Amino acid sequence: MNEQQNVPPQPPEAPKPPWEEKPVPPESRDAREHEQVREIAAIVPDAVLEAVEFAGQVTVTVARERILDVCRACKEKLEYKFLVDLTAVDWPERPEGRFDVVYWLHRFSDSRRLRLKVRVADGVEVSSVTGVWKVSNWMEREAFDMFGIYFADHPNLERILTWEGFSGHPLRKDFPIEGIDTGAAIYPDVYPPGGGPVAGGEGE
Amino acid sequence: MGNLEATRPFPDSEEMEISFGPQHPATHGVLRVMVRVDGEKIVDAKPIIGYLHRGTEKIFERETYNGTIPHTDRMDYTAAATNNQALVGAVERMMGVTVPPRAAYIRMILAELQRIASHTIWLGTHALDIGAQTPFFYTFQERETILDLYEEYCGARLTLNCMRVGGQPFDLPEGWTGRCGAFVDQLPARIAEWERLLTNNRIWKLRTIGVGVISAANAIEWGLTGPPLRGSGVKWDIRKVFPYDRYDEVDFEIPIGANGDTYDRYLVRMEEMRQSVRIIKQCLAKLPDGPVMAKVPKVIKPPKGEFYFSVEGPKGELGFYAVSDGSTNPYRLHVRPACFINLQALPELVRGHLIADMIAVIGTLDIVLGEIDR
Amino acid sequence: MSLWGFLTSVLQIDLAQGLSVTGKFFFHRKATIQYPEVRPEPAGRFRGMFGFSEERCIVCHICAKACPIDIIHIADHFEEVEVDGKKKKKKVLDRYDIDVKRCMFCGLCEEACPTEPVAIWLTTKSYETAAYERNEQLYFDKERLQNWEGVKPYPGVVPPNMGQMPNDPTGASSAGPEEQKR
Amino acid sequence: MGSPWIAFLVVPLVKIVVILLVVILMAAYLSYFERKILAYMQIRIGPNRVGPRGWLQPIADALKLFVKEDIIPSRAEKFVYIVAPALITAPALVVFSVIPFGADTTFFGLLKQPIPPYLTDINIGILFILGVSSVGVYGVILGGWASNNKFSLMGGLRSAAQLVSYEVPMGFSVIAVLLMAGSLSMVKIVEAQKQAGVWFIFPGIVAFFIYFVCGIAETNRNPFDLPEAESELVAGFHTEYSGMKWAFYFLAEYANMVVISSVATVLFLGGWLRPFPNVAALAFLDVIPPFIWFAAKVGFFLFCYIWFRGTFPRYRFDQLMALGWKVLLPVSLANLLVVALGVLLMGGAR
Repeated sequence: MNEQQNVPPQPPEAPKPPWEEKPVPPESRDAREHEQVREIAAIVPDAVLEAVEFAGQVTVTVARERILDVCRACKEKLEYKFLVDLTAVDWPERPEGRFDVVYWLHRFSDSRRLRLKVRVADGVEVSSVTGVWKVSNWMEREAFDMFGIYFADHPNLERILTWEGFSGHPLRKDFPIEGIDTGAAIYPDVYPPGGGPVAGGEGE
Repeated sequence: MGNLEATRPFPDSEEMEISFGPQHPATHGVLRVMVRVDGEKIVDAKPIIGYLHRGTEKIFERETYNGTIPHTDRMDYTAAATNNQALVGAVERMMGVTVPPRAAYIRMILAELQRIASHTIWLGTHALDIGAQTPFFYTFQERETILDLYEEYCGARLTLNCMRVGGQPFDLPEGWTGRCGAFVDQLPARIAEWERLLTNNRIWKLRTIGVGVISAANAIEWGLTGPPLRGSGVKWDIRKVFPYDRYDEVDFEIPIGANGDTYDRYLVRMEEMRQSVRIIKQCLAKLPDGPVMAKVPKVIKPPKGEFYFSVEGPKGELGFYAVSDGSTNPYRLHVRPACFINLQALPELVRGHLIADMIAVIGTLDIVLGEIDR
Repeated sequence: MSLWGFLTSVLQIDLAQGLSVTGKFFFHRKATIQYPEVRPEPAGRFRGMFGFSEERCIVCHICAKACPIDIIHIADHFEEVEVDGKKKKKKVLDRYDIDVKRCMFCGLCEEACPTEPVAIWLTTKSYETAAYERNEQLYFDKERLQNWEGVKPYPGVVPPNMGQMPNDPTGASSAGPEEQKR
Repeated sequence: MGSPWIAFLVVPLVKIVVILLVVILMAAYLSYFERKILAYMQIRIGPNRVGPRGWLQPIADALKLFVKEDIIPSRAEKFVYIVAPALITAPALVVFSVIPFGADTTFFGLLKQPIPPYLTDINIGILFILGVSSVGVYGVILGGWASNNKFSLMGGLRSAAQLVSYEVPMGFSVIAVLLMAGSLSMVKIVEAQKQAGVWFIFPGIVAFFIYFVCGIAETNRNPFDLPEAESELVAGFHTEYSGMKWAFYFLAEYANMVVISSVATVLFLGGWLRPFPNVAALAFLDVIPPFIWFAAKVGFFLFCYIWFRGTFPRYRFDQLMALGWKVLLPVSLANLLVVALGVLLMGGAR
């Protein structure tokens, strides 16, 4: 390929530049001794269940009952003023609880980020953090809409991206990718109830 | 008019509920805002979204990693290059791939061009919302040149699909850098022209100064990113804080506003365009030779783990949270959409203003419904 | 308000500035392209309608796998062919269909194609793909992919149905190296 | 002229028909020129498909509007909904009866004795114009209300407030001219400018400015196009209108623009007079007939209208009110005082 021709001939002893090596994927490490984790453990003792570092990002798994305490402590004592992202991941086979609710916090003082994680079983409520960060309102609504995770004390836990009355939670692993017949009576005078355009159908 | 009386939503109050959109000239797509107004004064606003929901995150889960890239084009369709950049950045870091410097520079050029293109759309539509129709055509004329550059580079104008995990799919075509350089050289004069139309105009100032004010602390609380956050005076830019690609090798400023109103956000974006021009000029000058694709395996298979990577998109922080189970398909690929989170602050920004101000605020948040609804 | 500010306000300088810009553009060269009469030529890498060459295709299914939305449908069978006196099994294409109406023209199939030059390409510079009926007219089988109206050859390559051997080395090398693999 | 019947009945009838046709055609072609000029300012070329260079575009538009389905919303107040477009169009056309398009003319020797090209010259012409044209606001308010649409209603209300507020400074700026002219008759005002030897724009520059700003506001044009602010109220008071009813609103808007421009021409730019009508050195300009002078001046104003539309953003509702009541009204009052003093010192009105 002509792209390689442009590369200046390397002296044989020089190491290859990193983009010509086979990439070395990062590995997960236990991060209980990581500075950010120890800060949390010092303020909220026995909340941290597990801590992992992967590619420089620290993930702290927190007990479900303690998440509100941890978040509040993170915001008020540890200066994590900015909730960047909140989402969920579905692991249907996992015994400790099906869902991971993932919080991704940012601290302006030293530009560090921290991921908190809670394991939630299906149908179990997790405390809403809207009281801590206002921004989490729509993010939690989205997680509810997409995964069916209930957030306790959320001011307005409604579906946000799908319509009211949609049955099912699309991002669960058991939700078929072709979509489901939602039975939505979109044009009640044209289609019989339960008929009508099928969500995610061929659209023919 | 007995029947009118009966259908009033608030029979005892002077308030009226107006459904703005989803088919409305000023909602930038299919945004619907339920506004409760007292006369013309907004008591409360409730954005209703989801009309453009396509289940992009669900679709991601069935694609290979490179196959997700075309789908990201369709999220923020005014800034496909930055979407690509965020996605491939996340996967590359999970795999430990180092992008060759030439590819990184090409990415920066593409991303900054995209920022200019996105801001030109924003300026055109924002001015159109406020009633000035002509800037729209001037800005689109410049955007057209950017799209031509994209077409020459990757063959598409809007849905670019112009980055791959590990580098760039193609090298720059012959003479592209010259044309790109010529374009960015003449752009500051065009920006000055747009500013002559608007910046000092008394009507523009009346319409934007003091409208949609949000304080810095409040902006952080509401998770605003990008120009809305910088307009409030927070010096915050992913390109500086977590430099990706080769942003640490180029020199640029982060413009910030003082008052956090619509006018400040306007000035911030205008200055950002100039800074982008500056970055592109430096990139073109520094553009190294070499391969554009790193040595990556044919089948992209990141190890088990999770990674969040964000870039400074034109609308704000655009992040991709990738969870891999070690297979060829992403187990979960979540997007942190900047517009979605910026739009959330809309009720906060418009409460107590007039309806006309809401239009200005929707414009200044620079939302793209494709990214909000995904 | 300063005196200067007051003066500019009374003399409407700010408004006059804006008027001068629009007034200047009144005499500017117009940007409109009179489309049906003037047809802009797309750039060389422009991803437009598909071109396909059955002779070059080695039936490896890689394009179908690369397609993010699975619109390439391929079916094949093995045939005994005699090459240089030796019997060989060869894959023969039965069906190569592209559901163009769902295509998003990402170009991943072309990038994935291992043949040289590629057997499926989008650089036909044809962007007028509208049709009145999408299920029939925008579903291309392999005959139509090779012979659709207005199909243009892959840049720099003489189309195989014009009398040249498909994998003729001279024919392949006559294409510019830049255009070979994009 | 033989029988007095001809002078009394036939001549005005012919004039009415001609003026009506001209005004309606003008409104149609004003839309064409607006689109063309806007397009040229926006580096496009505008309509160019119907007829040579798009010259037949207004005709095609009118035809399209004629054959379009005429929708009346089921919840609309039917009678008012139908009457409202007529209520705005009729005054806009009536006003043309008193606008002096030119001096008495024989139409290039066609007639034996010169007759005035305008329909009539009543001695309270300008009062008539102000009075009749303010009836038009009913069309907007009632149309907005009768559509039973919230956007229409808000457009109608905005329009009502806007028209009422801007009538006042407009009236004061007109009074300044009347003080200088000493007459309410449109023809007399032009003749007064001929006597004075100077267009009233020079002594009345402030009045002129106020008049023109108010005129733009009265016709709901950019930057004061709040009643039909597209990005806010979809289309304002005529959101629900379609077909010919919408065409009437459209016609009225453009006819009103012509009215405002014509009145501005008469009041401030000396009507059909050439520049500096008493300077003999410029007498060669008289080869251009008065009507052309008038048309050129009106055309200039109309161009300004379109130019403004192409350049300025839109005011907000409260800012518009503030501008009308807090800026234009005091300034027009002060200007009236100054002009009155000036007239007094210079020897009074004739």
